[in-house]
Amino acid sequence: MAMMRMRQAVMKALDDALREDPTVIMMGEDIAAAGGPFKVTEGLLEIHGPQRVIDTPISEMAFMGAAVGAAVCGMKPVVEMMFIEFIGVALDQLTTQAATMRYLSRGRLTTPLVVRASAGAGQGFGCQHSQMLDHWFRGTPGLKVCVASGSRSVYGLLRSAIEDPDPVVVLEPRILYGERDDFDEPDTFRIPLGKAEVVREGNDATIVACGQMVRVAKKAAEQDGLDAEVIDLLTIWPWDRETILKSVRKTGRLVTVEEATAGSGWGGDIVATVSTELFGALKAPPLRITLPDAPVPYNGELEARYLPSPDYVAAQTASLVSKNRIPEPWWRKAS
Amino acid sequence: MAMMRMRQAVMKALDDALREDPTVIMMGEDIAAAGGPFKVTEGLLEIHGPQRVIDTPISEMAFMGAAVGAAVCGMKPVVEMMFIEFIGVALDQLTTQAATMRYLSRGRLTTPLVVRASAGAGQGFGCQHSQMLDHWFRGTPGLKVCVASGSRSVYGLLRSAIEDPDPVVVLEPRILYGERDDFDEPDTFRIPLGKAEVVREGNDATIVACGQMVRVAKKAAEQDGLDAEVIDLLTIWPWDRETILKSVRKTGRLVTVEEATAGSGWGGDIVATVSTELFGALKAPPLRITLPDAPVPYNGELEARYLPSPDYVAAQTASLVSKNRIPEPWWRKAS
Amino acid sequence: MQAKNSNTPIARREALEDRIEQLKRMMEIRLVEERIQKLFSDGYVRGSTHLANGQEAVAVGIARTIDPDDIVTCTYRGHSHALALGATPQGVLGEICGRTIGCAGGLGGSMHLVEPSVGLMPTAAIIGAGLPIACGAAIAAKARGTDRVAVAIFGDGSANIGAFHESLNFAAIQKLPVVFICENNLYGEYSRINLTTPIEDIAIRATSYAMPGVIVDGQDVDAVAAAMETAVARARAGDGPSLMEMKTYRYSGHSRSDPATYRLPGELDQWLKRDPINLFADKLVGEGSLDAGGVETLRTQMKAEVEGATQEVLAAPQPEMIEMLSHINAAGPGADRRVTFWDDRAGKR
Amino acid sequence: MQAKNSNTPIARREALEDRIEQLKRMMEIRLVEERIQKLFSDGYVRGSTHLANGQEAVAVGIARTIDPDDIVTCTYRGHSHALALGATPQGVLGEICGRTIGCAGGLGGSMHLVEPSVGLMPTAAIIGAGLPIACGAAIAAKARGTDRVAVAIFGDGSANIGAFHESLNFAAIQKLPVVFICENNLYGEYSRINLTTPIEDIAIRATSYAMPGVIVDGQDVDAVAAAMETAVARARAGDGPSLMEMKTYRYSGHSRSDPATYRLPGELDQWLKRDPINLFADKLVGEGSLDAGGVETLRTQMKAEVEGATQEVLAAPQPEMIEMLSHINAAGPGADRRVTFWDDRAGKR
Ligand SMILES: Cc1ncc(C[n+]2csc(CCOP(=O)(O)OP(=O)(O)O)c2C)c(N)n1
Ligand SMILES: Cc1ncc(C[n+]2csc(CCOP(=O)(O)OP(=O)(O)O)c2C)c(N)n1
Ligand SMILES: [Mg+2]
Ligand SMILES: [Mg+2]
Repeated sequence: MAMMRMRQAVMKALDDALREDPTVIMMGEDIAAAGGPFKVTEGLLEIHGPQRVIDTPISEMAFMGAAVGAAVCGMKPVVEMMFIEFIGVALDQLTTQAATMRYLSRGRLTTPLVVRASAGAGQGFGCQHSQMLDHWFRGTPGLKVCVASGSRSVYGLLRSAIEDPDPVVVLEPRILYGERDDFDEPDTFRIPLGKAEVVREGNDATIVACGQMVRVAKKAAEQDGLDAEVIDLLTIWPWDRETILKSVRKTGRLVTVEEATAGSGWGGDIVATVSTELFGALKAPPLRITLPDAPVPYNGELEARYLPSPDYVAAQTASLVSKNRIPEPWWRKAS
Repeated sequence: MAMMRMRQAVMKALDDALREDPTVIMMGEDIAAAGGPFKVTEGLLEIHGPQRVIDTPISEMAFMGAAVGAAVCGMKPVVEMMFIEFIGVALDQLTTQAATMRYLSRGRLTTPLVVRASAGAGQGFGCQHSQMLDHWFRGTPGLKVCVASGSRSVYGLLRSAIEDPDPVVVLEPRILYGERDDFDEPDTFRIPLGKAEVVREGNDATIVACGQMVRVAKKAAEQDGLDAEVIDLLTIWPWDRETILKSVRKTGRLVTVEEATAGSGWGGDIVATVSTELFGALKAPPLRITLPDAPVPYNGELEARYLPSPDYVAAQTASLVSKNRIPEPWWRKAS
Repeated sequence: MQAKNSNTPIARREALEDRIEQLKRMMEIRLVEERIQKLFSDGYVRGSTHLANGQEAVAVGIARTIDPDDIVTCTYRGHSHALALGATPQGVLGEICGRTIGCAGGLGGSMHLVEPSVGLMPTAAIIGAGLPIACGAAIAAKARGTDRVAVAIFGDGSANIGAFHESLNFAAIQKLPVVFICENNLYGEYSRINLTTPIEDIAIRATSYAMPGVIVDGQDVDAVAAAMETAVARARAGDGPSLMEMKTYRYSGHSRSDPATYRLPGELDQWLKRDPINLFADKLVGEGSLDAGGVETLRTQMKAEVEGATQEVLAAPQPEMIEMLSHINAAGPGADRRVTFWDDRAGKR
Repeated sequence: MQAKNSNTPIARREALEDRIEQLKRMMEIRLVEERIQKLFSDGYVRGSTHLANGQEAVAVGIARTIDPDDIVTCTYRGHSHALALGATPQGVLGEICGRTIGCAGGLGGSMHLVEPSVGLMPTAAIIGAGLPIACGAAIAAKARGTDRVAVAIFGDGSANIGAFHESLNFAAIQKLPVVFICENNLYGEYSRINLTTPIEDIAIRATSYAMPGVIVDGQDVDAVAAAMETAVARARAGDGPSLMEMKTYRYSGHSRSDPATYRLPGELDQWLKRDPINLFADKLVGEGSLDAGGVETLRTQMKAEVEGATQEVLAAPQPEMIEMLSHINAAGPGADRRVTFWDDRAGKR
């Protein structure tokens, strides 16, 4: 089986989309001549030219908004937010303009655009360059939000997102760009938006994760004594009720592993829905494993503790399975 | 008992704060000479002068960021976002700059600022001027988020927010500005941030609401045959676990009434927490009453249906209480 | 009442080639705005509404210069532009009254007029939002090999928001076919320009982006059109964007029932002396295409038409509940209604 | 190694009155940046780091002009400014290595240096963020009746973001005591300025806000200081903001191990001929305050000091776990550490 770094899978998805569909264009800071700050767009300028792979000034509002206008006028723009935090100066264009275009024109104008962004913690970029921030988008009517977990999923999600007739955000965990994964899919491979995948079968608990936490959850589930099912959420809004309910119906226990604070994470809605739909059928209360309520620290030891680790997820899950009670999070023990 | 419109209570809170604390200043568009687009700052310029009640250009980033700088340098700025949507062009300054200042300086620099904003639907302002958008802020470490429900709470929350040493967002349901409520509190009245209030006692279900939905929930609870407890959440992040858990422990049933889509509403986290903490002790699955997954419509009949009404909340709650099963939302029946 | 087929947006747009029609359109805009004010007082208009009476020459001057498949982004103060570009009084009044015959089917309201058949994007209620979107339309025009241009219309107060700066810079560096049009009516909400902006002429800001900045008499429809022609030609030729500042004035307050007590004393009177409709009517009389009686006849005719449209609107149905749930994403009904600009005249209805 | 008490930020700042100390500080900045690059290669630096070697004269020229209780906002490319303003090499290197002795206790990292005792706010990692914050500091200075000024430092690429425009306009209309300083090092990340900005001189943009726009030789520390003095005096006198454009150049790539292959051929060599440290050293030699041997002695001394600081840092502890949970809001421990600018010298430690 071929191995591919996630960086290359992003590049291949973009390249294939640019090749197959002449209306696809890309915009972002230093994505063209420089090949992107994370080298995920290397070579695309040379192949597809400056009309399609467009370097922009440092003007997130301008190019996010330009994507909206270009999308309405027949293009499929793919915008790069180098770090997802940067959309904090341009959120309006995505959530208030792009996402209402179809509604305000009753279907006559639509915005098939994609915002790709590197996101997440683990590499010491500090608290203004290490967040997921999916809660800024989740639940906006008309907008879909995905999180890639590796080479295969980033390819499948990006291709689907670019083909989708509506705006889609695809978050790419920056820490995974250099990770090599099996990749053996044809150019026609797509991951349908809105569908989750069971990436490991198990019977004692369902662990739902996305992004870099999928690896963490899988490693946790592989530990001795645990028999957990792991679901890669992939699309976090709207999320796949069917797959999750089916799994939890089987295992009777739900664990979410979220790279988010409890107040902002996607797990709230999932736990709420599962608790409601499977009321009385759960063996244990659902467990949310989240970040502490703190910004992302720079120091390496601190950041490693800040993020859920495989050992921590395994221990918390094991505790849930054995006692059917919610274990304390580490920071309550720590402080 | 004296009656006061919420508009006047906002004005009184601001006026009292400006009088009592010389470091309080206000910034916003047309808040000074014009007295504010909703007349909530009328007369403040005349009393406190243009150094303290500052009209700004249409530059949300500039004055939101200026509030951060002024707060660090010893002032207590109160910023008005005329409609909460406008922070979509300036979110960075609040969530990424203000909320990390204390952390990055380890307590040496802090940002005691308040963002007040009119928010919410019901008056035909259309889909770009009618949202709550609290999900953009909720769960940001270091930031508190409140929603006022009337004259008394807007006064109590604003006074507490302005005195708080950290950044606070106070959402003011625009539709309530003209509503007259009992108001008989001294200038020392405060509502502690992080505390909810039981506004009606009952035994069959706990209805948690905030903002304009508190009135809706109260009216629903007053309907014949219902014996529901109603909680005004007041601070939606961090929210008051104790009060809610105590009530649901008593009633055995939880209903949230949210002016938000299911994907973005505060109810997810609350339902998740309650389901976990009171696992096995609930009589019925928790019920979230939310908006449909759609932008706010302009037409009056549509907007009235879009928002949860007292009758709808009463019917859904009654159905939950009688059957201990989740009733369908109206839009699933409709479509 | 005009015959049915002359009341389509595209027919109305084409009619603007005629100077008498231009005058009639300016009268229509004025009358529609006045009618909206009354509808507002009568409780038919929800939320807020922002009139553009006094600014008619800007709207008609732009509309008569650009083509129906050039793209326009505009703001909540967009009734004038919507009508000038071709949206029908029924479509505009209907939207403002929230009826099915409204140009956004009653879902949008006064701040969100839209008419894709003549290039009008949904008007944006967020200051500055339309400028980057126009840049994007221009990118698409270039990419798709057309010579179409995008026009972004915004106010003087909006020249202080970040999106203005980013858009002008982006358009300049990319040489995009955009015309940025600032309607400088001297006020942003209740603040006179000198209170928010340290310069008098917004056009000066073009210097920061090495693009032409042109000050235009916004009360003179011919001056507006002449200036626009130069800017549009420049854009079509691939020479990049321009910033046009239209000096004009709004006769009404900012919105709803704002009495505009913040105006400088005498200012309104001064501007009324150069009323754009009177100026143009006088000119047409001077040119011999009309006599004074003819002007009054037109006014009477337009008044009847606007009143007819209003009655049509008030008799029109409210939208169905399902409408508000339908246009969220492609999964909903009606997802096949998409208008494809430029390569599909069928989309223009 | 200097005596302990001369290595406080405030003492280091005051030392800058001496011209030899200015030269030493410029050498220190250069050496610290070079040391950081090596620390990065050696794996001590996480994430990214952005060096400012070549830009030393700007940093020292600013720092020597303003007072320690003037407020400064700056960016991720802020090591030079932090050191110039008074942050110690231990504080800067310590932060970049994530140690407790770092100026942000290891919580912030290379992009978030901070030193309240000499007016340095946490440097911001979001482009444009520091400009509005400086406006706010200036508002506070005015409101609190001081004549303190705020200085916002940012790059040429940052002059294209909305916050730049909004801040300059806001400061101008409010006549705020702010000095906006654009370090034009010709590149924003990997893009040369001509690819993102249609004008050559950022200072031109001052025209849009009716404020002075001044082009300064950023390689000449005396020129920087002279220009700053005018702007600061203007601000202190209540006459409002200025935009200063410092023409300079960064010798390193944008960040981490960027080899900067995008440079124009020969450009670096041209700039190296006007190296700010050499220029100033030559000047001091010319003035007779130093001889050539003296310059080398200083360099050797600074090298030893920087290496000493580095070793101190590498021996310093990692922060405790509890640190990252402590400074979230006033409910946490240490909430009483707040520095009150201006009325409380005790806060300056
Ligand atoms: C981002 C944002 N901030 C503030 C507002 C509120 N607002 C609506 S209209 C307006 C004044 C705009 O003035 P100008 O640009 O001169 O346009 P005019 O109304 O005169 O046409 C303001 C401040 C808004 N809609 N969006
Ligand atoms: C809003 C935002 N957009 C993009 C970036 C990524 N970024 C970091 S540095 C940089 C280049 C800045 O160039 P310039 O302003 O010239 O400063 P310099 O690095 O040359 O000092 C960019 C684009 C960011 N940090 N914030
Ligand atoms: Mg105006
Ligand atoms: Mg630069």
